[in-house]
Amino acid sequence: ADMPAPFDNAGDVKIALVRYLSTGDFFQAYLSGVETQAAALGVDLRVFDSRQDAALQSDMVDQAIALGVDGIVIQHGLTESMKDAAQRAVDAGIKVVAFDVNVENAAIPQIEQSDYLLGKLALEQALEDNGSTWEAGYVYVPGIAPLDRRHVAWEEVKAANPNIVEKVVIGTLDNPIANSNANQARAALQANPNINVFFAPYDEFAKGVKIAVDEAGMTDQVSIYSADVSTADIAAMREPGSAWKATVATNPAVVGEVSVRALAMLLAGEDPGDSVIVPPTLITQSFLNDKDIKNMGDLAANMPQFAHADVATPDWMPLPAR
Amino acid sequence: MNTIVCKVSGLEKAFGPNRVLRNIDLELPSGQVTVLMGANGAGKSTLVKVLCGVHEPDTGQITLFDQPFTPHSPRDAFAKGVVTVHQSINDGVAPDLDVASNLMIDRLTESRGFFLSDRALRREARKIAEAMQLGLDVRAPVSSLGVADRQMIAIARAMVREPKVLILDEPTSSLSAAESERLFTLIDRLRATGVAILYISHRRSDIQRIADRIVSMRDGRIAGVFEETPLDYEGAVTAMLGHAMTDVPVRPTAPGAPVLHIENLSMQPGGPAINLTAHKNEVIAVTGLLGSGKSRLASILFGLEKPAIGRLTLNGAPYAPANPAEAIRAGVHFSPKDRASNGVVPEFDITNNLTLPFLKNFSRLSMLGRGGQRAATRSMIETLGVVCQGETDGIGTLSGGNQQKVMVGRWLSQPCALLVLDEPFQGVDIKARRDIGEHIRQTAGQRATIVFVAEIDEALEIADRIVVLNEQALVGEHKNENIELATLMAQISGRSEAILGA
Amino acid sequence: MQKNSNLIHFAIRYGFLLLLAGLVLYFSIFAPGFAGPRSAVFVFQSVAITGILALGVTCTLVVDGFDLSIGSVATSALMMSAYFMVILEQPAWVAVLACLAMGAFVGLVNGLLIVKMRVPDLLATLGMMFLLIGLQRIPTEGRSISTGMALPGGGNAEGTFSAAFLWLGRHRFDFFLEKLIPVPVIIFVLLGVLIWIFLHLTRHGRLMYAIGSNERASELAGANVQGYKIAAYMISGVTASIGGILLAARLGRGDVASGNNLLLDSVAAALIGFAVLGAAKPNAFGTAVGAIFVGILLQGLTMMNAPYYTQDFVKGAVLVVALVFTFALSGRKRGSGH
Amino acid sequence: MQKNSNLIHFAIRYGFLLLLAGLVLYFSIFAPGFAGPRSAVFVFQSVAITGILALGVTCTLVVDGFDLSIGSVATSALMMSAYFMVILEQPAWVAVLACLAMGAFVGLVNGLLIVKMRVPDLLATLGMMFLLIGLQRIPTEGRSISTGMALPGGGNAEGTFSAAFLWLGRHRFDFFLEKLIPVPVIIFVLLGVLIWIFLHLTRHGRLMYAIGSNERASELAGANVQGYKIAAYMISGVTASIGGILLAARLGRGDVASGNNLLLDSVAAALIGFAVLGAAKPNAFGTAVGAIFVGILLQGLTMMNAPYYTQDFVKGAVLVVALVFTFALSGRKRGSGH
Ligand SMILES: Nc1ncnc2c1ncn2[C@@H]1O[C@H](COP(=O)(O)OP(=O)(O)OP(=O)(O)O)[C@@H](O)[C@H]1O
Ligand SMILES: Nc1ncnc2c1ncn2[C@@H]1O[C@H](COP(=O)(O)OP(=O)(O)OP(=O)(O)O)[C@@H](O)[C@H]1O
Ligand SMILES: [Mg+2]
Ligand SMILES: [Mg+2]
Repeated sequence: ADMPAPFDNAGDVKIALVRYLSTGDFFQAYLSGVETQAAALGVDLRVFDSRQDAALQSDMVDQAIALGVDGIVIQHGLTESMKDAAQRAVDAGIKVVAFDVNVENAAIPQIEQSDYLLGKLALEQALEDNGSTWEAGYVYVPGIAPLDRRHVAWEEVKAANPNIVEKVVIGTLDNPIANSNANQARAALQANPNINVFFAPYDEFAKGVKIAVDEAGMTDQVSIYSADVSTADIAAMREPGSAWKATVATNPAVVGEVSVRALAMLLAGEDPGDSVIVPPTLITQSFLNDKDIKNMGDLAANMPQFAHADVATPDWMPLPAR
Repeated sequence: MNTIVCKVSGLEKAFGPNRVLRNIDLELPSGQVTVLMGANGAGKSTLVKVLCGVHEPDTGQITLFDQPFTPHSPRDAFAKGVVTVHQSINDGVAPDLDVASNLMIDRLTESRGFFLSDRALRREARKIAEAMQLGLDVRAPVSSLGVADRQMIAIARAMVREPKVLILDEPTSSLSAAESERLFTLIDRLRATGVAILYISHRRSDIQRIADRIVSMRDGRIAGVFEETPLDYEGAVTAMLGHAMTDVPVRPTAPGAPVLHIENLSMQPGGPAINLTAHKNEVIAVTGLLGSGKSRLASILFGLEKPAIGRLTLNGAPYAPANPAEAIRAGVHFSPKDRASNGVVPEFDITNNLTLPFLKNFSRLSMLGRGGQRAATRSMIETLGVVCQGETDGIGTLSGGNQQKVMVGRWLSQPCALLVLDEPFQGVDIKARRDIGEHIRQTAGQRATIVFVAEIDEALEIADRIVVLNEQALVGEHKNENIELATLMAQISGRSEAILGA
Repeated sequence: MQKNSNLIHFAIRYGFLLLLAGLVLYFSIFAPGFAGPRSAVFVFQSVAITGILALGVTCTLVVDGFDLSIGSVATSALMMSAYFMVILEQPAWVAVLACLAMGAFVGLVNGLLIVKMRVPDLLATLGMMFLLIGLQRIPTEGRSISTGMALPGGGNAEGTFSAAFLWLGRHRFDFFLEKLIPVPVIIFVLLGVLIWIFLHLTRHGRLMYAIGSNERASELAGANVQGYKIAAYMISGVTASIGGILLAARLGRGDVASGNNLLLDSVAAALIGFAVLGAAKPNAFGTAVGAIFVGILLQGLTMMNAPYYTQDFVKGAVLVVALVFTFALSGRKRGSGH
Repeated sequence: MQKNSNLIHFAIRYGFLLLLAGLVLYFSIFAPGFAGPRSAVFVFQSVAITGILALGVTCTLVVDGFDLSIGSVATSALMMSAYFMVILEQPAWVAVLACLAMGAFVGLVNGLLIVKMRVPDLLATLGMMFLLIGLQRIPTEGRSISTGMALPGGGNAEGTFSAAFLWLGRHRFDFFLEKLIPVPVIIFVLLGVLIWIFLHLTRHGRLMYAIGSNERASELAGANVQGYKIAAYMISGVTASIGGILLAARLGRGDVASGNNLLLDSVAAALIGFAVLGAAKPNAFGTAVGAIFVGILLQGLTMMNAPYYTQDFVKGAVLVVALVFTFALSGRKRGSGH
């Protein structure tokens, strides 16, 4: 009631979420964040799923334009394919925000979860736990944008610490990802029995490495550092003697909420800033154990900085129930 | 004097250690039908395949109008005017296409044009069909046609090509008398235009009707050339077998207890009713024109089709099999015609092909006993004289006639109550036909036997009783003693309705 | 009885098209924004690339073959065109020609493997698929290609996707409405018509059907069986590379992850095509309709806000139902005599 | 001449196994840690699940069918077992039985579609694949299943993967060395032997080969063609669900995944099996060897630190070369009569 236009009539506001990636827990949680924030605002949300078809994704922006939406959240995608589509939306007078894809457009704020920081924080924890001399295993699949950005942090840390020896690089996105990476990691450990740190900056990778470490009986020797978190990951990190020491994550649901909030600010004529960064949080095994955290709910309850981000929260903005 | 169109000299061909063609010399004069005779596995089809570019010879020369002729593919041979109708019907037609396209396939391969007008195609095809008296709807898919029609399509296509050399490998083996006669008339026409024709057949009636000269083959060699009129058929047979054949007339035996009753059976709604009883120790031959319903009746006996009305009793119990498995369980064995589609399992060896329906008998707790299978196969190979290297040969390496022997042997290998054979002698040589016939007669005491044959000779050679079908009606029955051939022929062709009552 | 069989005949012939019409009607009523020329163009646009690949698959299906490598040919063309323009700094036409040549070459190799080496089709093209998946990533060590990317040898890639190339994927022709019909849709329709004409109106097409129905008989009738089979795989390779080029032009970058679903979706389209007009065999018109069918379904579901996982389910369900319908009713089997 | 043909015969029969031996030798020398019992067991472990699926595919290939749905059956079993234990809080044996029943049921439906409704095999199983990919995500709205997860209806899932269930994926039996052989490997080997016996030593297997070679002839020889075909798809469904169960037990959670790679890898294994011992047809021993071959290759390459994209390439190259070798040399075609 005391919201600025157009939210004084929120039921008539239509926004669209145009997704590039959808399969997996992260994306599901992101969607739920978008949905809850949209519900809190009372706007009409439509979801377009391109299922990793970049060309289709840009069509979907056009579809959204044709549908006459007021705002669009672009979730992931390729710069090259989304740039023009985003511009078309802007030209049509539609407000647009983009999550985790740079559409090179000054009118479009970037929502970011800072993949670089995700990698960086995890590696800093690894340095703290293990000193600066290790034999490292690394999981990396080039060409995947967030992994490429996390890779930058790895390159930096390697350059700064010459005593970190990168023994192996593995990585595959073959389905099921955890299982395929477990097979590769197992072979890598067999060939390099002295590895003591594994950097797996994606939780599916970490899960696979953990299976391999367990199977190789090297649980006591190897420490795993990763990015992202889910209920299943929490359980895996908390298994007795688990090699998975820490992960760094933003709460995907929070990122989803922030995306919608930034869009709402644009619609209300406010400026959320060129880039809206949702800071990541370090989650260590000992923290999970100390607080007896069993799932994402517990984690949020025990870690306010994880549960909410006070980003893009003007006074009038209705927030989902905290 | 006729010019020699095609000349083969010193031709050799071996498949691994098996020397199939040995030093073959052969001449095909224009305007003459050269009949090639030879026992199953003698190498006839192999020779044909060399001539038409399917196989390359190991050594030897072929000339066509005195020019060296070395076809590397059927296409090559075609282009030079050597046209072949192959023994296997399945090598003749593309079942998913319509009749018109099938009649025109070879024209399509060599026409210059890019586009194809279905209307023109059909017009041409209709012309061919008319010229060959096919009487088929050219739009019908070939998959809906029976073997005989398929065979006629393949033949028709070859004959209208104005070939220089026409090769027909057992073209009549799935045709009935009427179609055969039609074919012969056409061959006469081609002969008159100077085409050199190589004709392969095991049927005496064909050969006597059509041959200008006979070439006999034995074990991959030319065993004799007979050109003087009247042609010495007996001599040719002797040359191809290596010994003389004597006719052993059938002596009908006394029928035993009835095994199968066919009561008031109509194949189609409103069709004529058939009544027939088959007895133990009796061989019945059912004969009739193409499409007279022989295969249909056989299918009904084996549970492949349902009769419109009527009932069957087998050894006193009602018999209405729902599928072949039930029929076999009830003791009915059935060897279908068209072995390539319906009989041969191409990836199996002789042993597994022969024992296929009776694997249960060779297994304990489902585990197969290979030894038993092989022993049974060896004895059947022996009995029927299958020409092969051993019982583990792949079935595909056997000649057509020998494959047929395996197919028949399959159903003779185990005792049964009723044995049904549909065209069991398709592509089988004279000697082997005798051998198989004799074996069937010898073992007939334990069961009733019904043989469906289009050839009257074959019926006369094997049956105690001959039954004639015409348009799905039973129009005549004869004990195989002093049969009046004229009456029989009349009944078969349905020319005299009056005979029905007799 | 007669009437009944007429009805069945009608159902077989037009059932699928009726289903399609019903679907369109349903979505037009219940999915806001579904009806309309722009929406129709979206449908075509979203299936254009899959459809183009499916047309190629159809050609291999006609000669009783199967091409599992199309998806990887398309992504190879995608990477290759990007490589030519961005890293080798070649003009668009060189990139396009190189990709087409690559597609034809891969088809040729597939064909030779199958025809000369007698490797079964599924096997040969599966091997080719793995080969290409690996191969296309080697030049860039698995990275996506975009202007300014760091080169393995040091330095940055200076080339760009030329405007002419991007035009292929992005330009829209005016047609009643302004900027309505995108180039890929036109190419899809053109290729569809071309391949339809080729398969159904030329003697070559007829011979290919003959080969698919009975290879041996066709060979003995003088058909150049090996040539036609190789040609079918080459057509399939070229259409797949056209698909890849269009994908590259739409994306504007050589993205290694794109094109994952191309294979299965285009196979689905070609197979659904069996059901169209009761053909019960591969055919170009059916394939195009099959592709559009899937496009309409997904578009409609998206507009009705169905979550992504229900789309697969519905796609599968409709596929199965449509096909049961056609095949159970028509009851055709591969021919066998009586 | 004679000698030459003996040599070729030898090459066809043992060429592939020799290649395998050569590969093992090569890796033993050049890949540190490759040789040794643990490493060998690990190869088995890495291919156990694909191998189990491939054995099922082999059965459908034998009856001249094809099952594209196995990957999705496996991932459905993965999700289903997790759903039963974590959300429905059922004991392990209930979850296992439910998955096996699901696999058998899917196989039954595939079989009925193909046999009764006459839908072509590729089509029927492709439809089933899409159906299952969608279906398995509906209960959890696309989320992975793990203990403590938030339920759509509110509250948290309280069930756990029981120790007995995890044992299936993780326990290792002592065998000379302590904790050497994992359960999945034993199941793989057992299933391999079972299916080998079934296909090659029993009359049922023989009849299935007959059906695959000439369906109509087999029917006329009294074989229950429909029954055997359905059985083949049911075997394939059950083995795929076993694969999925083992996957769940190894991962310890219900992971949403498409299963496409499982499908392709197991098809590759089954097809490579054609080349083993010069069989040139689907066979259980070959399939198992094919799976192990791929495992050794990937293991060795990983140990030599080859990047992931070279692995696909090498996999494809070896596949193609091995098969060209077999098929070109043996020159077998599908039998042609005279
Ligand atoms: N492809 C092949 N591989 C191995 N052996 C073969 C092959 N084709 C034919 N043979 C062998 O060559 C011999 C001659 O076969 P061919 O088919 O020429 O006989 P035929 O005279 O036509 O007999 P039929 O009258 O039964 O048709 C047979 O022993 C057969 O087993
Ligand atoms: N499955 C079928 N569907 C429709 N008509 C059929 C079928 N089988 C046979 N017919 C028709 O029934 C009639 C009898 O055919 P059948 O094949 O039994 O004749 P036949 O005497 O055995 O001839 P052939 O010498 O070809 O074996 C023919 O007109 C045939 O077209
Ligand atoms: Mg022959
Ligand atoms: Mg008939």
